[in-house]
Amino acid sequence: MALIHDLLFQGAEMLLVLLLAPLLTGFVRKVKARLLRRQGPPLIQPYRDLIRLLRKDVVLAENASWLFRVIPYIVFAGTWVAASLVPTFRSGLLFSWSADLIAIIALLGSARFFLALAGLDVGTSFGGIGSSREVMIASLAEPAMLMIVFTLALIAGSTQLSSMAAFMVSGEAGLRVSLGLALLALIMVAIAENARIPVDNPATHLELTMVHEAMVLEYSGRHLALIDLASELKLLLYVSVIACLFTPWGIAPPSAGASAIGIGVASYVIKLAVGGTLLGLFETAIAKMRVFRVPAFLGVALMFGLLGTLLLFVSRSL
Amino acid sequence: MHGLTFDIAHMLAGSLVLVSFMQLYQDRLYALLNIFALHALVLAASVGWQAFIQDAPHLYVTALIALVFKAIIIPMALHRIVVKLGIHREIETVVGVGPTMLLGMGLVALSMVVMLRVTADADPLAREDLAFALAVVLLGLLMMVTRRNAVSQVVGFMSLENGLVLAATGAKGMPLVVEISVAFSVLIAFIVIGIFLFRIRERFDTVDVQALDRFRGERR
Amino acid sequence: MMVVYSLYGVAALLAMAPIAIVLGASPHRAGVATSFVYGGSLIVTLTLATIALLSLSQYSSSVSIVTLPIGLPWLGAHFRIDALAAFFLLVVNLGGAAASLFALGYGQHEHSPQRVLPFYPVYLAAMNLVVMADDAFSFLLSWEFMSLSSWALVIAHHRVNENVKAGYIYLLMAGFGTLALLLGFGLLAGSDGNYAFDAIRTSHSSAALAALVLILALIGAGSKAGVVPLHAWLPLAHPAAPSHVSALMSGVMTKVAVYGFIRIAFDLLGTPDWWWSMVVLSVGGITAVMGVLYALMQHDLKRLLAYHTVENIGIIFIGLGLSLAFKAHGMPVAAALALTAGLFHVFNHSIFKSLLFFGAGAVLNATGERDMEHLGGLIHRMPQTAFAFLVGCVAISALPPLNGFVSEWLTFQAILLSPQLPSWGLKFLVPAVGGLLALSAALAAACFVKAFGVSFLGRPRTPAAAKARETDSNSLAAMFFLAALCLVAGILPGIFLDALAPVGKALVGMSMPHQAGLQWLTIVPVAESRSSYNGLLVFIFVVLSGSIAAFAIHRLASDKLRRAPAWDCGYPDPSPATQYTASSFAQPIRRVYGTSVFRACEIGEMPPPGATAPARLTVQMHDLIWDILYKPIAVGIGYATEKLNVLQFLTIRRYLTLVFTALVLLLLVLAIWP
Amino acid sequence: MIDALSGVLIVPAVAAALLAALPNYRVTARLNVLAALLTFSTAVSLFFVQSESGPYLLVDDLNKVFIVLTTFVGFTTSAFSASYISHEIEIGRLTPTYVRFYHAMYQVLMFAMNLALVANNIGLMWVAIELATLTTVLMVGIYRTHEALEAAWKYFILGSVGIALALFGTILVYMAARPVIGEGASAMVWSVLITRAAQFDPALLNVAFVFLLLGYGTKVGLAPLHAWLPDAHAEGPTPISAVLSGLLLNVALYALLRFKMLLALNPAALAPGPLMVTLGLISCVFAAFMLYRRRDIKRMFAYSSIEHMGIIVFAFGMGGALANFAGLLHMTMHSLTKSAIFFAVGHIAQVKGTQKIADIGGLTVTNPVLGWGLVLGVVAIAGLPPLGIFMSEFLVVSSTFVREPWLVIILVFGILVGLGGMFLRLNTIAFGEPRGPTAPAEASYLPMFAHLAIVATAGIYLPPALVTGFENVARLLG
Repeated sequence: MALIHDLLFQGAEMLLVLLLAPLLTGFVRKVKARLLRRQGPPLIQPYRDLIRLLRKDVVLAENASWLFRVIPYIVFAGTWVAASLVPTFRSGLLFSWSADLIAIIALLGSARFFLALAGLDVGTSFGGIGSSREVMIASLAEPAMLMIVFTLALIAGSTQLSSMAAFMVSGEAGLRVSLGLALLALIMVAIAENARIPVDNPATHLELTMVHEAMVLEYSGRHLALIDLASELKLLLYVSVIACLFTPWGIAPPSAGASAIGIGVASYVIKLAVGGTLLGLFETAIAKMRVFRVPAFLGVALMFGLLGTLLLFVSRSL
Repeated sequence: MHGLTFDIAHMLAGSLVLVSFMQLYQDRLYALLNIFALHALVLAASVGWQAFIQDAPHLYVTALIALVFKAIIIPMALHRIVVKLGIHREIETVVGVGPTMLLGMGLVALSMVVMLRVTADADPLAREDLAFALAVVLLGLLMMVTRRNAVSQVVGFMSLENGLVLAATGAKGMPLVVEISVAFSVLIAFIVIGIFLFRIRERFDTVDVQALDRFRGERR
Repeated sequence: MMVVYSLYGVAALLAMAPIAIVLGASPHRAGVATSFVYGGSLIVTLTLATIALLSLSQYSSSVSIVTLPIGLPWLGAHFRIDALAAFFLLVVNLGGAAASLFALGYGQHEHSPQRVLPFYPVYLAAMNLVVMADDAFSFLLSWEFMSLSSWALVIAHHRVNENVKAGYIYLLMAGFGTLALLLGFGLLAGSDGNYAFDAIRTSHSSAALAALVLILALIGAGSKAGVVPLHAWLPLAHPAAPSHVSALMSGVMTKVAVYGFIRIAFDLLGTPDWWWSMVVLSVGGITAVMGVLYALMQHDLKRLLAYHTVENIGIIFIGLGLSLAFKAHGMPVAAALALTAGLFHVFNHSIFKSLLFFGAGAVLNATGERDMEHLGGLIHRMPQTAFAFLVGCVAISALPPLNGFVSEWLTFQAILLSPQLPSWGLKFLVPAVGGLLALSAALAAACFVKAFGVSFLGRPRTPAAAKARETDSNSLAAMFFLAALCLVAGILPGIFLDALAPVGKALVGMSMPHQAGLQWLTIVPVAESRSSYNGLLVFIFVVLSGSIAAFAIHRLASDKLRRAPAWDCGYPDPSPATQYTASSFAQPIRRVYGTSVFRACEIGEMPPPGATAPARLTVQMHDLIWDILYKPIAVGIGYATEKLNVLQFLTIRRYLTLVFTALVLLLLVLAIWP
Repeated sequence: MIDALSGVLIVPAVAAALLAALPNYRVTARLNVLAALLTFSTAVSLFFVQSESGPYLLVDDLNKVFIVLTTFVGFTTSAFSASYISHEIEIGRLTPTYVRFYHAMYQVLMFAMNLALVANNIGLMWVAIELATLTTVLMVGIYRTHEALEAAWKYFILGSVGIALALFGTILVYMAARPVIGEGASAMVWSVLITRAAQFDPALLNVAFVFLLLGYGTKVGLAPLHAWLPDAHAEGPTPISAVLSGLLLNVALYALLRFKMLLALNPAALAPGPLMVTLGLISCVFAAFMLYRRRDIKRMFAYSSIEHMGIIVFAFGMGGALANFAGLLHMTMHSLTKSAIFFAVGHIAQVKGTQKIADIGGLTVTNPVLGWGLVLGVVAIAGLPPLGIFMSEFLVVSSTFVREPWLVIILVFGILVGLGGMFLRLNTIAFGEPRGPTAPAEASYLPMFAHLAIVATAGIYLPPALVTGFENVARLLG
């Protein structure tokens, strides 16, 4: 009985993130458009795009291999699973202990690995540009992320998102420099990982600047749809990770009634909205940087992470 | 009586060292050969004296060998070689005569110091003799390494060997002395013949320097 | 009893060598010899592996010991199988079996088999002996013998000058390492020479001595394992050998070296002061990052793999260093976790590195090319090899749900326990090392995107690559066997961790919590509230959601598909030359890291406008470690020989002067002697 | 009476006379082998037939080992020399007359060395060693080429000086012994000296040892007294190179060890160890460096002999049961291995018609047996397992490191450098593209592989009898 109950919640979680992901993207676009005094596409535009893409048939490059056709599913599945492992409105999900934060990041890593391979499969120069830049960025973003995980894990004494959230909400953590640094670094990493301005511009096809788009240049139809959905899920994932770690309030405990869960969902949606708004603001506020400035940008994130870890020992010797 | 025998033996041995110095001093080949003959002569005398005081008749043989072979035959042979091979009459030295003498002094002092550490109860005669013998040996070596002519090097070797004989005879009742001196005479004969065969005009050096440069696979 | 059986196996391997010589003598029987040797070694290694597995499982009952009347007189040759030895025997013989199976097919293409066949079984035997040896003499004898036989295999293709050179450097470094170990054992055994490991265990060495021995062991075993900066020989020697031997050297022999280090540092030695673990830790971290950076700069497939061996050795040593640190501070649980992580990575790396080298070997066979710049598009020509190689790439890049991730994840968990360490140096060092570990993992992923993408994906860059043919069934069998192992070890790590428990108990007096009982086969290093990972669930989860999505889309939405020329932003590019090459792929990373680490600089020559000359971009890189450490030694020795060589050309008089001087000096010594 | 002891002297002496008389070189070659075999069997019988030592001849554990080793290598070398010399005659490098002379001299050399080993009288020993020197001088010069004569000449001069120094040392020992033992021959007899050594005058003994060390050290080939050795090895006929490296060096070393024992028994005298250790280290490191720029294959292995003599002298200088054992083992293994290497090299030089390393290449392709034989030999001499020298080097280094860390590190450095130099040349000789004529060799591989087989076996198994023998000797050496 309890198992079915848990399974139910797990399923609900998966569906929720799947449904909310395009919405978040649409929302961010809307915010940006509004800030630019434009009408902007309607909120549900991403859904429409996805459905349209799914209906189209796939145009495949002549020498694309079987791997090229499998990758979209791998990427989508990996990202989806990762996203659904993050506690959003209710902690202590059924499978949440099957992968801790490190594993979630690694899952995203595998998704990226295959996506980069896809960029190389057709054998075009643009694909190469995209993949090589992507892995370069990742090679800096992942250590930074790990450092952040260290900081948080050392504070919370765990890498398990649910227990970390529980610890945070308990308020034992208090207000700390390390936490602030970690938050900063995490935001920077999130921006880089989701190919947002200033690291990358999801809306451009100007070959010299694009990274993510260059990799998926050869994709079309349902494949493209899956990959877009995957990237939308990724954005959602990062926002909800930040939310669950730094604003853990409102997340319903495992033994919670319907009301608590309602509160949980509501608060989660609000958090997403706030996150999206801030992201939109940020993106409109600054300009994209040259590709080879990115290492500096991420290096700062890495430094923040490391600094946070070391400051812990100073602030309180664990 | 004992004092006198001691003094004579001592005197003879000392004069051998002196003669070695005279050898170091020479810069003409013929003179050197003559001095060497003198060296051998003194050796013969001291060996004979030892034979007398130890009344060891076999030592007279050694003395005789020294006298005939070293004092007469070898110098004459070398003389002929010098003439036949037309070797320069003056001795090329690596180190000048003066420094060589100083080195020689040092060596003598060294041999004294080394030998005087020998506890005195080993009888003084042997001890003094040994000191002189060591000095002669070292001076002979010094001569070999500071003279360039093959002939003078042979002379050096021979005076070294004279030192050995002196030591051997000084060692009271030592067996095999005669055999040893014979063996050495053979050795020296070999060397002299070798010089003659290989036409070593000036120095041992020439042989292998040329060989190195011309023949060996070890060219630099 | 087990050890006796194993020794029989070793004897069988050794006996194969002369038969191989006899058979291989006549060229027309080379085929027979090949299948005989590799078939035989396959059988024997499988047997040995099962023996090892048995003794690992029933370890708690007994340690099996035997003493043979050979080796040093008055000592005899001691052999012993305990948990640690059993585990490494398993690794060795598993790798050996896989290599033999692969070689059953691959070896048929060998053009000078008589230079490979006799040494191959001997090499396997030597590695087994190292692991079983229980006294200093047998250990070092087998150790150096292992180097020697592998040297013979490295120079099997001796007409290629590079191979002989590689073999030369390899042999020198091996001799260096062995002598370092010899000195270490000299310290342990003392001047009265009790070389038996039991005697050494019982005689408790002082902390200072222990530290010195630890450093010597790190140098000796590290130089064989390929620890930076002693790695110089490894990327030269491993690729030079035939591919199945490369797999053995990279996948197995480096592990034997790790075994040597563990045996000395954890078993024979009293615990040294905590700060020696810092040396091991920092060496491990530096090795990991340097190795992968070197690898990124390569475009020779086998050399790239060899450099990745260096990286993974670094990761293993990080685990071992952590374990030493925890052990020194009396934290057995954490020490057990770190040690288990390191050992599990030993196992994993031996699996996927062998797999990758097999893949490289298959490619080499099919195309005759090791240079990735001449490959490409092989996934169409040899799909099965490509698939197996891909599995290896994912595994070595430490990506879930395969095994590479699990061991690195465990290492991270161990690192997260570091704040409990009392000593400040470690407090600060360990997180930094963790950063290095993360960096190396990310870079490894990048490197294998390059390796797989450039050589298997895209379009063929040379006719050789275009005409490649799928390799034979034996080789494929070997590769798929290892790939399956990668998956199993990835999704069911609990089994392996439990199997490793006795080792931890034996070496640090504690073992990780029992994993088998947990629901859904999760693994929990310390406590569930802290961290847990369930590869099986993640795997099922991903597969399910992926296939559900595929099913749903194909059913509800379109499943139509058209082939068309590549789009590529509308640029038509007929020539495969316009693809990204390995070096151009690595260019961003080279810009980021290479400028500082390798003094890499790019020189672009642009022809003046209108000129028809092509524009050129040349990249210059310096191997600083080689320049700083090895070149001076070579130059110094050259100088010394130059100067001393004069003594061959003196004149007799000068030689006499030497004698004279010696005499006078000695007499002076006498004169001034008190 | 003729017991085994005098047998090892009489057989070669008689054989020498016969060989000098007989004209036909095929017969003499066989006779030579036969005589050597006979000598060897007599020597072996020493272990079973108990023969007591008299005033002139001595037998104890120490020289038993040396005698058996000497006669064995002498036997195998004679077998090798049979095939070698026949080839030399075919190509006309030697005339039958010279071969006759050669064989006679060979037996004289055997006689001299055996005499040096069994002599109970230090004067007699000295005479024997001088005799051995003179015979080898003659044999080194036997080719009558300019290089050969020059090498012989150099050997002769340096050797004579060495001998002279040794003699002076011997006299000094007598002087030291006389006050204690009394005048006459008994003051030169080992078995007597060894019993009374404690009362000798220490200062005299010190001076004596210095001269003996330099005198016999010249024969051992210790740097800086080594100058004669490389050329003598390189220019003489290869069997003689084998005998020189394998035996004569050992005989000189044996003399040195005897006197070391004498000094060791006298507490007041200076310890002989440090001097020997110093010379050993110098030789080892120096020779290791000299290996690099060699262009003549035989000269290179001659330098490796210097290196190994250095290691051996180092081991004996360090002293102690383990180190002495290791020194003996190393000496035995080195004799066998080095002579095996020279067997291989001799045939290689005959096949390729040159000794220049630059003109020899890819042997494992053209002459696999010779090539791999050489590789095996070099592997052995470089101290790689599973061959004998590995065991001895293991024992030397590991047993002395605790006592003298820095010295041992120097030694290890020398060994490593030597390894490098050795294999640097081996790579071009044995591997790579073939160079030089590729005719198959008509050679007798038996002696070479016999030696290597023994060395290989000894690397992993030493028969207990041998071990006990060595242990007794090690105890004798203190």
